[in-house]
Parts: sequence; structure tokens; C-alpha cells
Amino acid sequence: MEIITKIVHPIFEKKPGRGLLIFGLAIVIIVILMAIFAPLIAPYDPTKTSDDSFQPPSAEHLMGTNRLGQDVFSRIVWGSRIVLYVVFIATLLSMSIGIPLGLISGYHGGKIDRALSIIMDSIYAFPALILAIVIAVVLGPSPINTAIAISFVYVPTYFRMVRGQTLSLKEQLFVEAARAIGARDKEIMVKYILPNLAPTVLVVFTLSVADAILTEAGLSFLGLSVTPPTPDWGYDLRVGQPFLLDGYWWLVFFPGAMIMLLAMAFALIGEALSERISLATR
Amino acid sequence: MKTIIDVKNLSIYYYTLAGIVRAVENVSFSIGEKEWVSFVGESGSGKSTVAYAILNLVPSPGKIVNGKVVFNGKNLLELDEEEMRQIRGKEISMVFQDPMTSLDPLRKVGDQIAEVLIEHGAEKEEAFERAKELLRMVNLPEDRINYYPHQLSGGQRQRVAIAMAMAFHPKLLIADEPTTALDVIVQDSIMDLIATLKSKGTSIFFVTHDISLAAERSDKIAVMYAGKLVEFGKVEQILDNPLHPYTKALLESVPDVWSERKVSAIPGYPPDLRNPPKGCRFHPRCTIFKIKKELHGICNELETELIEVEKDHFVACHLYRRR
Amino acid sequence: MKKPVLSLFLVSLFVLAVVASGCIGGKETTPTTTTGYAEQIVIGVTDKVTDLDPANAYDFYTWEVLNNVMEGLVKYKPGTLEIEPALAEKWEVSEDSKVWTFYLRKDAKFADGTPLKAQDVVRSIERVMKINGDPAWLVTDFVEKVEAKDDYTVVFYLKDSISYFLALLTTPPYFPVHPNYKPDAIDSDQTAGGAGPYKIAKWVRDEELVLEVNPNYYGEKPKTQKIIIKFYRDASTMRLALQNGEIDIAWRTLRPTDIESIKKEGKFSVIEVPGGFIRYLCLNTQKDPTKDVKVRQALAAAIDRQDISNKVFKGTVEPLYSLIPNGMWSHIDVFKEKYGDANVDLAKKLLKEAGYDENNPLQIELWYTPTHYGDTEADLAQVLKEQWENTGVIKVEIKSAEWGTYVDYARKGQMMVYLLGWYPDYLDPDDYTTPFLKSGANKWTGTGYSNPTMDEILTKAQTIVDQKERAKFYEQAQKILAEDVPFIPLIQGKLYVVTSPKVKGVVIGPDMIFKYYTLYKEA
Amino acid sequence: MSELLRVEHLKKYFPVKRSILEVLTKKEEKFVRAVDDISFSIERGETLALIGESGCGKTTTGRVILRLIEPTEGKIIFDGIDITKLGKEQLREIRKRMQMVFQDPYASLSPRMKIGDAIAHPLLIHGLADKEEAKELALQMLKRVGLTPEDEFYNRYPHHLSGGQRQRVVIARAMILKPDFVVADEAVSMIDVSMRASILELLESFREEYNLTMLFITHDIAVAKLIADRIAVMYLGKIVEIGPTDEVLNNPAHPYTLALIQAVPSIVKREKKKMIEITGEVPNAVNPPSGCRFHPRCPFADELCKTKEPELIEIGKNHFVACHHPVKD
Amino acid sequence: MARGVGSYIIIRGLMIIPTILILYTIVFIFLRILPGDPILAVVGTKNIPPEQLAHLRAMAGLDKPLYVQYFDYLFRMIRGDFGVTLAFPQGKPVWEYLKLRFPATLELTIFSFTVSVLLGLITGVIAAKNKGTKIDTSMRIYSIVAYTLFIPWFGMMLQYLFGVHFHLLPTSGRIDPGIDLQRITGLYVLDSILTGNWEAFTSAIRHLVLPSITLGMVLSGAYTRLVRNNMVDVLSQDFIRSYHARGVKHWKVTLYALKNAFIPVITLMGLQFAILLGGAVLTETTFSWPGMGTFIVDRIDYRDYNAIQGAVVFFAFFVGLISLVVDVIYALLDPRVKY
Repeated sequence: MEIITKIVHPIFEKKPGRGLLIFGLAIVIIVILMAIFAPLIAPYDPTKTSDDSFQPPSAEHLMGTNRLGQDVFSRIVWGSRIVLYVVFIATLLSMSIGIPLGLISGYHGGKIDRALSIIMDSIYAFPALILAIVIAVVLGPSPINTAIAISFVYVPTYFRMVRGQTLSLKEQLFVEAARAIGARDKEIMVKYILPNLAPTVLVVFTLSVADAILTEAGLSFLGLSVTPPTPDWGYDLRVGQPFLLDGYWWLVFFPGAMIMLLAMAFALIGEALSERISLATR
Repeated sequence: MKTIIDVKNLSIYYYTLAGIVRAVENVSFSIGEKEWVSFVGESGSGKSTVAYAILNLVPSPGKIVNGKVVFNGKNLLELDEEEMRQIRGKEISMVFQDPMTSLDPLRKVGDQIAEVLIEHGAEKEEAFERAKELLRMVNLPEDRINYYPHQLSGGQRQRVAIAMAMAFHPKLLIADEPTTALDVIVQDSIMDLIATLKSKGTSIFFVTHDISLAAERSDKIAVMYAGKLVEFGKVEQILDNPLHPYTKALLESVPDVWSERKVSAIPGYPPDLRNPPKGCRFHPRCTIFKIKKELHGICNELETELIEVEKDHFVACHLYRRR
Repeated sequence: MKKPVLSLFLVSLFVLAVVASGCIGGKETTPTTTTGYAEQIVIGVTDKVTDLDPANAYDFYTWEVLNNVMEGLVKYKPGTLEIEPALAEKWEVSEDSKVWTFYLRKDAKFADGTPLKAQDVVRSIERVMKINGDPAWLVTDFVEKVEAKDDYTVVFYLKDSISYFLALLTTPPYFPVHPNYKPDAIDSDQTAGGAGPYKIAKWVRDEELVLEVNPNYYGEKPKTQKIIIKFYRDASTMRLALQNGEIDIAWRTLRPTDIESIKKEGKFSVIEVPGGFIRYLCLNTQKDPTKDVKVRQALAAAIDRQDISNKVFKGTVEPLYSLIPNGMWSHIDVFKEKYGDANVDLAKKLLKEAGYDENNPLQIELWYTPTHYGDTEADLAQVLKEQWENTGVIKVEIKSAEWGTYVDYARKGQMMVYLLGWYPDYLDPDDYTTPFLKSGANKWTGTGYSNPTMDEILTKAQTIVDQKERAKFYEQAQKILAEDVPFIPLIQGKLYVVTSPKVKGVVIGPDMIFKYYTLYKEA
Repeated sequence: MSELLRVEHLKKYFPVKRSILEVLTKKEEKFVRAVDDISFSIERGETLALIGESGCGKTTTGRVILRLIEPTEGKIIFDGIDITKLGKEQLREIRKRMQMVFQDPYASLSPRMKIGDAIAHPLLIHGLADKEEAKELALQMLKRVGLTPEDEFYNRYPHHLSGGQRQRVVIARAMILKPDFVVADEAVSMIDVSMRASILELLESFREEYNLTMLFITHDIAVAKLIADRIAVMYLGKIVEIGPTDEVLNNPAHPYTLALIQAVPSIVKREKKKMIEITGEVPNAVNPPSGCRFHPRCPFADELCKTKEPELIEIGKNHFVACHHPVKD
Repeated sequence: MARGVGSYIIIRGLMIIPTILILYTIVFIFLRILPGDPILAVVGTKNIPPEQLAHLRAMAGLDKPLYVQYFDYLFRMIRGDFGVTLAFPQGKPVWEYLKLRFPATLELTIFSFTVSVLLGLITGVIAAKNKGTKIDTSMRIYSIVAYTLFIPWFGMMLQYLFGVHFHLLPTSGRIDPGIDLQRITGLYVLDSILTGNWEAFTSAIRHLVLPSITLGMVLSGAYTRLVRNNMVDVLSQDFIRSYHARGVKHWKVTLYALKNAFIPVITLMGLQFAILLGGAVLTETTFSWPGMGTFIVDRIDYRDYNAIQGAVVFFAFFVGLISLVVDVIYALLDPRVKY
């Protein structure tokens, strides 16, 4: 709780990266609100086809219509749900596996640590997207499966980061001090190491969310994420691609822009946070 | 005595994001030929910043906002980059605090020494010969020219740094806490080396937080507090007859192997230089100010000035203002 | 301030890259022959050549390539369904149409000049039977044995009387191949080919295939010396390449929308060819709720084929109301007659009878496979969903699986309603009915459909030689199909060849195989 | 006075990290002999200063005594119990009585823990108080170490504090359990000169209050002189001289001790005569010199020094030295 | 010393083995736990009798128990045999495919890699030199924007602009049709130089421009950031200041700083290469580049076990090799590293 207030409170403090942080947060909040209130915001049923295909953006259709005459704006609005859902489930999954494993592995060391490290390093070193593709194809297209596929490739990211940090925190004097006052291993991990991991975890979290957004988009671009007519940015981009040649730019522009904007927002937050952390520890 | 360097009204501020840090304020002093002057003070008192300012190397975001550094009749702060470069390493050289980080880890020691010589006009082969000679002068075997810095101990690295500083018989050596990271015995030998340099005609600008280290070999001691020069004088004057309350307190706070007196701490903490106290910057910690009510309204209001109380003995304290 | 710096930087980067590449320069001119025709034509395709061995190749595009570098004993006259002599000059059939004797041309040679003899034909066919690859059944199901009477006489002994054997003979498994092909193993990258108008000059898998005129071909020499086939991963890059002038012909398969806009643009010639390719829905007759024939009928009734054609395929396909394609003899629009299009009232009525209403809607799982039939498939599923849901009594959940899984699910009968498509192996109503409707033969469809009357009709139709007689049986079969609804035919594909205006001589028959040897490009 | 802590033949060897290549080629494992067979004892209420240059093993000794790292060999007898033989839980019990003050006040506090909680935590760990009581005691302790207003300081994080203030927190955390024995590892060396005296005073006051026994590890002889009853001088993992503070400082018997004392700068004794000149630097602890470890740098070394290792012998009352040729005045 | 490096390389090389095993196992498990198989994918909707299906399966060895299949393939790999494809076409050595596809990916990666490192170095150094100014901020924003560029989107924009609109560059494929290039290494640029075929050379380069800018630009963001931060870090270190204090020329000091800042970047390069290969999938898809990425994606559709396993193992091997090379370069450049 304190960590949260500590982070939230100084957002508006004049510190370097405030602009980036506020910009990033604003976009993220807008997209989250968009997802929550999608039924209220979207003017049309995102799956409803009509004969008005390929309408350019107008007052009636803010972002035009696609090949099936569906309203692009409505699809963008509803599409935010899928992205956020997949990305957050994926990140939570990988965090809840990667962090405890990394903590235990780094703190206790030994054979389990070595085995886990080799496995995680192997996965980490392999092109994530390719692995995610293999898994996503095998599991079949659905948001939850996509989330699993993505989470699989991010577990090592958290594991490595937490393990590395734990290894160095373990050597810190304050951990030794905790042992000197008689703290048990569990208490040391939970009370002394974990809180000190929090800032780095937060930065890695934002960056891996940014990354996961792009991975999700990549998977759905390859047609591996959702089944239509579910609105999804990556998928819409893919099916819009061929029409770029006909000048129907809105089919590609808006979904692509949304993917990048959201990813960028998280990356900006991560950048700003990491700058603050490096300032605070200096 | 001939003056080697004359610093006048030097003020240096750090423009940090958290505010302007007035690291050095209105500092003036001069160093004579073959004179060893030690700058003493707590960390953050601005002593190292003064050292950097002489070579016009104040690290960003610091800026010299005022003052002159006169060397050989020229104000160093007004020289262009190339003129300054010719002086650096040749006429004025510098040794840094942490020998672990002051050498380029990727290049051999010999290359780094020879480079100083080459940069100031020596031929390559001649430079390497001289590099070997310099290493011998600092009591290191010649073969160390083929070593990388990480293969040397801290003391050895500091010797290398001094060897580089000695390359051209500089007029002035700036030594910024060169022994802080070293053990006493090594410290002693490094101090000896610097003393040798002095005996060859180099003036020394020595920065240290340890007043007892300054006591040993210096000719003069300058005491800095919170960005200001508070007392400046010959070693005997400062140590045997300290005038400024801060100097007195500092001397009392230092444990000494050969003294039986009890040590006592200086109460309070050094001020935040983004927002220094008004008047004398030491007054919040000054015991005399606390006792003497008549000083209220003076010490906490009026800026202090450095005045020569006796010959060569300067102090910046309102207690001596009227004398 | 920030943005201009950045964009300036980016722009200058591109400018640099472009200038650099521009300086290096590209090549534009195509060398021409003295005949006034361009020496080469570049054809783009998104299909792949899987296997240059006719003993194992079993996909449409590879068959097309094989048809250009090999030849069978007989072939379709370009552009028609008329069979004409090829490597065989003439043939004889026995009374019971079980023994077929072919007399080969004496001037037939392989591309390297090796003469082609009856033994080569026998060797090739026996090779197919031995290897027993994917398309082997086209031989093994029908041919008992094959013999060379002398160097130029080949005799086929069939298992049953087969009325359409000549149609089978036009398929690649019957093509004689060069002796270089491994005698008893699949030889995927063999470029020796057969005795076709072209020979393979260069073969880089999935990148390009270069065909050059076969100097030893017995027939008329093609007008274009060199045919280069470029393989693209998807339609959009192929279309870019077309518009960029990198290819002269965009062949299989541009998207419907690409065709539509290319037509509108008018810069390229778009040649339309009717195709025997059909798309249909399979309904599982063994599982609830599609076990109920009323449900199946209702689903058939609610479909609006014209809407599908317009929305999904932009009018590039024809609605199809029977499994036998439009234009083939014996075809009747059975589904149109029985259900019409978008007959919501009928659908509601039938569903009511089956026990479904607004409060208890029919729950349907509709399956599709995302890549195998191109990327319109997802749209097709969406539109079907919408059409069914328009009745207000049906709820549709769309599901998808990659091809490998999809086929597995289908064969095991695990899906409820699913989309499939059919390319004919040979052009005969039999190939559009027996594999779907005859018990046993339709196991692969996974619908579990079985109707003894239907089986009987189809068996009879197969053995009778007279076409009019057979037509009657097939009409009957189609009517039962519309009654039982194990399949709902949706549309019939058309093929489009998009060429630069200078390219002439595009001839594609109902067999949907593009014969490159009629092509030429004006210089 | 009775003995509280006795160390017998304590050794701590750290294995030298070998590269994979060396492991695979079965290259002999090497050790850094950080602490190599030392013995000493401390009386109740006494302060022993352990001095020496960096790398001499003094910090390792302190940590081994608290079993923060496991000794390689030897006994550590605390109040009659050999703590090298204790299990995890027993060790936790005894840790209530043995505490440590660390060198680096910046690193020895968790940056994410309020200083009040840090001080209260030992009480909670050992179940000596509930949350409320612990907080109360921590507040009292904050006041005791001069961090007032205490309730304000309670909720601060370490980065809000200066080095001196943090060291007060570290001391408070060590003292809240009212220990019998404290290891103070360079407790003032990272603190500004002007603050050092006050930290020493604070330690001194606790020592009086609790009758603390202290092992004071320092490289600064002047500080040792101020606080210690006895001094032990370490060189390359060995104790070379041990005795009462004044005795060791005024009559150093080991050449190394002498060199060390001479090298210390002083305000009082500015001009000093070099009585002994030692050369070179501390050798590698992986391959320590044979015989007397100081012999390569010792001006008085002879053949005997190279071969035979000297033992600690008593040369004055309670004054021991390990040297074949002790310096005499 | 030289021998030390040799054994270091060997031992470091041996460490690739567990990585390969782990990835092989993961992929093997994922491919087999769920329905579908390559034979069915090939047969598809064709009317093939069940006996024929069983025959085809047996031919591919898919009738054996899973553990037998697992070890069979493993032992094959040890002998350097990646098995044969199981679908479209069947029975073709996977190795043949890898030989064909891998050089395409390698060529693309090398060029993209160069683009990204150059871009990253330039932008990073500019940013560090102007630390705290607007230029610095712009470069940092560039790094974030580049990092979050969505490859297909960016690629499409480039295709549209430079291919369709300005008609300057080819948008797909590796080389112009009809250019006869003798295949030696499979790297077209290299092959064309080796054979002195300049027409092929220009064509190959022109085809590489857009894809490698797309991929390179996306990855340059990470370098910008790292180079900047390292450079800032190094520039603030004592040894840089002491270079200045010794009167060493400004540009020389910058060079030394760059060398120091570059060492951690080398480590990133090893990891980036993996990301590069991943990004290559999307780039290859967008630009119809006949490389490994598209190969794997295509093969997965058909559940072509051998091809996917082979490709993944080969990739893992290659990534391991790259990180080995990076480690060795690192060890050679940094005198502090011991091996």
C-alpha cells in the first residue's frame, strides 16, 4: 500500500520524466476507460455487417467502415478489451510464476537454481515470438490461450530479473543485518528482499506489458489470437492490410496506431519510472 | 614568494533538478611557488569543486558563475579549449580520489602514460621510454607498462596516476583526496611521493577531509565549510591557534593516536546548500553563537568576509570582524 | 521542438536509403526476341509447388506445373472439357470398358532427348502404385495392371468398368516421368520432368521456378521462351508486386477485394474463368442438435448465398445450390427450389417443429480454418453467423482450428457445423457426389451421413456408361441431398487471371489448369 | 571479570572461484585464507579492537564470530556455548544476545523499510513483544539514540537520513534486544569526521548501560585508542600482536604494528622520525608467504622468519606478540 | 592465452547443448499434446480410405509410442539429421529446407542488425553528448517510439510509400525475377559478389532495403537507450575526467568513452539477435521474405513435427552460436574478463 502511495503521490511532482509519465498514464487510463465503457462509447455493434463497406471516416463513422461494413471506431473501442484482457492475464500469469521462482531460486541457490536457470535462460534466449507462435497454434485461438502463450515467454523475463536482483540483494548488507538480528529466511525474503524488488518489478512490468501488447498484436496479426467477429486490433490490422493499396488507409492506420500508442504509453511509463528509480538510488 | 595561482571570488553553483546548489561561494586564495596548501573540510564543503574549477573541469551540471583563476598571468577560465588543453597535464596536473576508476580499464597502463606525453608533443618511442622512467620514479617496476589497471592494486594505480601527473614537472599538482581509498601505510608512501614532487619544485593543491593528514606535510591549510573558505593560514597558525569556531570544533572532533584528550562531536548537521543559512553558514552549529547572545542578529544576518587577522592568517568570522 | 527533430531525422534517413538504392538502380527492360514477343513472362502465385513428383503431388497448383512440364496419354483440349490425343495418338476400349489400349506417338521425347516409350508409361504408373503416395488411389482404386505390348502400345486392365477413365488419365499420377526419377521413392525435387511443352530450368523452393521451352517437345513450340513463376506468401504482396511491375501475371490467388479494385482501376486485364471449386457447410448428422434433420433444413433455409457472395467475395463467386457445380451436366439448383435464399420464415417454422424458439434458441458451433481457404474464411463465418442469428432463434459461436487440427476434428466427427471446400480430382459428377454422400466413401467428411437409397443410386450411376442415364441418377441423388441436408452447398469459385495488358493467350479450361504454353507477351 | 567470548583456532577459507575450464580440468581448488588460525578471548564488559589494513581478515573474523558466515574450522565459545555447533533455531535464540553494527550505514538498512519498523523488527522476530509494544519500545529507542522527534523519525525511510543518523538507527536496532555482545564493524569509518565522535559516544553510553562486551573492528588506530581496552593487530589472517591499548600503542613489539602506528597522521606529533621503513604491499592471501607472513616486507627479517612461523608469546603483562625479533625500545 | 581462448570457446560451446535439449523438449511436448497431425493436414479433404491413412502414418513413423519418437528424433539430430518433412511435400530432408531458408533469414538479420547497431550508436551518442537537452529527450523518445513500432504496420507504410507510391524499391522477395544467380552460400549479396554478378548484387541490395530498415529501426531503440545510458555513465566516470585533466584531445576522449560504453552493448547484441530472429517472422511475413520465420509459421499449420522441431533446434543452435561469438568477442575486448 505504501509503495503505491509512494509511487502515485509523486507523479505530479516536478521531476524528470514527469511529462512522459503523465502522457503514458493518460493514454493507459483512456484505453482502460474505453474498455470498461465500450458498450456506452461504441456507436455501433462492432460485429454487425452492413452493405456500406469501405466508407471513409465521417461524422457517421468516425474511423470509417471495413470490408464487411462494420464500424471501425466501434471495433477499436471494443478491441481494447481483448488487448487489455490478454496482456494483463499474460503478465499476471508470468509474474505469479516468474517472481516466486526467481526469488526462491536466487535466494537459496543450489541445484534447483541451476536447473531452473538453464531452463529459463534457454527459453529467454530463444526468439520469443516464434515460441509464442508454436504454443498459440497448438493451443488454438482464444484470448485465454493467447495469454498463456504470451505468459510462457515472459516467465523467464521475470525469473531472470528477480533472480538477478535477489542474488545481488542477498549480498547486501541489510540482508546480512536481518540475519544478524535473527530473521528467518522466509521473513528475509518477504520483508527485506521483496519490497526492494518492487521498483524494478514495476519497471519490468510496464516494459513487458508494452512488449506483450506488441506480441499479442503480432500473434493476432498472424491470425492466432481471436476468432472473428471478436474485434481485435492486430487481427483488424491484418485483414485491413490488403486494402491499403486501394487507399483505404483507415483500416490499417487506426488499429496499428492504437497498438503502438498503447505499447508506447506503457514504455513511456516504464522509462519514466526507471529514471526515477535510478535517481532515487543514486 | 612568487604566486603560482591566484583564485579570486570563485563561485560555483550546481544547477540540479532539485534546485541550485551553491557549492562554492566567493572563495579567494593563492598558492605560492613550491607551496603545499591543503584544503580541509567535510564532504560537500566544496573543496573538490574548487580543485576542479582550477582546471575548468567542473562536472556538469556545475557552472562557474563568478571568479577568476589566474595562472601565469592568464585567467584560465577565459582560455579556449585548445589553450586549456595545453596547460592540463603539462603545467597543471591532477590526481583523483579513487584510483580504481581514474584509469581507463580497457587500456594498458603504459599506453595511458605515454599518451599524456604524446598529446603534449613527444614522439612515440621516446614517450614509452619516459613512461618506464616515470614508473621507476614512483617505485613501480617498468614492466607494469604492459599491465591493465585491473591487474594493479589501488596503491599501485595511484602511483601510476602520480607518474602521469609528474610527466612534465608541472607547476601545480592538484591532488583530490588521493589517499582516501588507501590503507595507512600505502597512504604514507603516496604522501611521500607527493612530497618528492614538491621538492622538485611543484606546488601542491591537496584536498582532504582528514585534517591530521593535512597537518603532516602542508605549508598552509585552508578550511572550508559549506562552500565557503572559513580559515586559511600556515599549518602552525591553523593547528595551534585556530580562530574560526568551526576549525576549533573540527580539531576537537578528530581522534588522535598521540593525544590523550577526549574528542567531541560538532553538534548538528551540515546545511543543505540549496538553501544555505543566512549570514554565517556555520552559525546554526556554532557553540559560541549559542552562548553569546550579543552575536544574534549579526552571525545569522550578515555575510562573513575573509579577513587577514595576522600575517598570512585569514579567517571569515564575525568574532574577528572589528579587530 | 521535439517532434521536428525526430521526424527530420527519420525523413533524412529514408531519403538517404532511397537515394542510395536509387543510385544503384534497378532494371526495367525485358529482352525481346526477333519474333516480337517478349522472351519471358513472370507469373506470381501464392500457392506452392509442394512436390515435383507426380507420385506424391496432390494439390492443385503443383498439378498445374506438372501439366506444363509433363503430359499424359490424353489431355483436355485447351479451354474445353474435350479430350484429345496427347502422348497417345489413338486408343481402343473393350466392350465392358475394362481394357483400354493406347498407341503412343513415335516422336515423343523427354526434355533431354531420351525417347519416350511404352515401357516408360508402365514404369511410371507402376512407380505410383508402389510408392503409394497421397494421390495413388487415383490409380490403385481403378487400375488392376498395366502392360507394354510393344515399344509403343500400352494396355490398362481395370478393376471395374469405369466410364470416365479418360478423365482419370488426364491427372498427373498417370503422367510418364523421366527415368531419372527414383524408381521406388518419392523424388520431390526432381527436375527431369516428363515430356511436356516446358522443362524446368531452375527450381528454388518457395522462391521461384523457371520454365524454359522443351526443345524436344513433339508439338508446337510455345511462344514464350521462359516462364518464371514467383512464389508469394500472401495475396497483398503479390498484388504489390503486380502493381510494381515485378510480375506480368497475378494468378492464384488474389483476394476478391483485390480483383474488385483492380477491375475498377482498369490498368490490368482481368480474365474470369469458371471453376469447379465448391464451398459448402458440413453438418454433423450424428451429434445433437444437428442430428435432427429439421435443424439441418432450417440452417439451410436461413442462408443467403447472394449476400455471402456480395459481402465476403465481392461478387467474385457464384451462389451454388447443389454439390454438383453449375454448368456441369446433371446439375440442378435443388436447394434453391426447396429452400430459396434467406428464408427466415421457413427456418423459424422448421426450428419450431424441432422444439426451438426465441427463449430456447438453437445453439450452434460454427467452425472454420483460418488459412487453408484464404483469409476470406473468417469473414464467411462471420456473415453466416449473422445470417443465422437474424432468425432470432439461433445463437452461433464461431470457432477455429489450424488445418492439421481441423482435419483431425472433421474426420473424428468432433465438429458440429463446419466449412470445407472441394477441388475435383476429375471432372465428373461422380467426383462431386460419391465422396460426400456414399456411406464409407464419405468417412473423411465426418458428417456420419448414411442413406442406403443414396448409396444404391450412386453405385448404379458409376457403372452405367450412357451419360443421359447417369444424369437421371445424379438428379435423384441431388434431391435426396436437399432433403437430408448433410451438406449445405454455398458457393462455387471462379478463377481470375490478372495480367498486364500486353500479355495475351490466357486459356484456362474447366479443369482450371493454366497451360502456360499458349501465353505470349507483346514486346 | 569473567570471559564472555573465546575464539579458538578459528579459520575461514574462501574457495577461489574457478572458471568452468578449471573445474573441468580438475585444477586444484584454491582458497583465500581470510582468517587463518586465530585465538583470543574477550572479558565481560571489555572492548577489544581488531585493527589491520583492508584484506587482513578482520571483518571476516567479526562475521564468522556471529556465524553470519560459517567458519572453516575452530571454536567460538560464547558464554560457555560453542556456537559453531548450534542448529538454525538455537542460533536464532543466541542471536538475541549477539548483535552487529555494520560499517556502511547506507547499505545496512533496507531502503524500503521505515526506520521505526527496522528497529522494532528484531523484537517481533524473536516474539519478545507484540506490534504495539514493539512500536512503543522502538519509539523509546529512537529517542534514546537522539533521533527526535521520535514519532516523526519512526515513519521515515533511510534515504531521508544522513549517514550519521542512519548509523544511529543501526545502533538502535542492535541495542533494542539489549544484547550482551556486539560486533562493531568499522562503525564510524564511513561517517563524516565531525560526526564520528558522537557515534562513538553513543556506543560508549550503551556499553556502560548494558555492560556491553564489544569487538570493535577498525582500520583507524586513533579510533581504537579512544574506545578499546585492548587491541589486537591482524596481518594476513593472523593476529600478530595483542595487548592492552596503551601498551600496544606505546610499546609496539611487532614491526608491523610499529609501521602501522608510524604511518598514522597526527596533529599532535606532526614531525615524526621514520624508525622503520617497510616496503611493498600486502601479499595475496591465496599464497601467503612462508614462515612469518610479514617477512617479505620486514626490515628485520632473517632466515628464521622465512621458515618458521612465529607463535604468540607474552612479552609483557597481557601483551602477546608473534614475532621472532620483537621491536624493543 | 590462445589455448585458454580455445578451450573457453569449446566449453562455452558445450553449454549450448542443454539449451537445445530444453527447447526441443518443450516443442516436442507442445506439438504432441494436442489434436491434429501432419498426415491429416496433407490429406485434408481428399477422399482417402483409413487403411491408406494408417499406411501413410506408419511411413512417417507416427505410429510409434511418443517416447520412441522423442528419442528417435533426438538421436537423429545427434547424427546431424533433422529428419524428413511430413507434409507438403512429404519425405524431403528438413535439412534441405533449412539450407534453403536459413540464408534468407541470415541475410535479412545481418542487414537489419547493421542498421540497428548503426542507428543505435549514432542516436545514442548524440543523446549522451547532449545529455539533459531537448536533443537528448528527442533521442529518448525516438528510442521508445522505435521500440514500440509494430513491425507489420511500419513495414506496410514503407511498402506503400516506397514501393507503390514512389515506385522506388521492390516490396517483396529477395531478388528480381529472372536474374540468374549461382547459389553458393545462399546469401544473395555475398553470392553475387563471389560470382561478380553485379546485376544480382544491386537487385539483392534493393530488395533488402525496406525489410532491413523496418526490422533494424525497430531494434535500434534498445541500442539508442543502452548506448546513451552507458555513454552518460562512462562520461561521468573519473577516468574520463582524468583524461581531460591530462590534456588528452577531446575527440580521443570521446573515442575512449565510446569503447567503454560499447562493451555492455556487445552483451545486448547477443540477446538482440534472438529478438531479431523473432521479429524476422513478422518482417518476413510482411515482405514475403522466404526465410525461416515464414517457414516455421507455414509448417505449423501442417503440424509438420519434424520440420518444426528441426527448425527450432536449428534456431536454438544458431542463437547459442551467436551468443558464444558475442561472449568471445566480449572476452577479447575486455581485459578484465577471465576465462
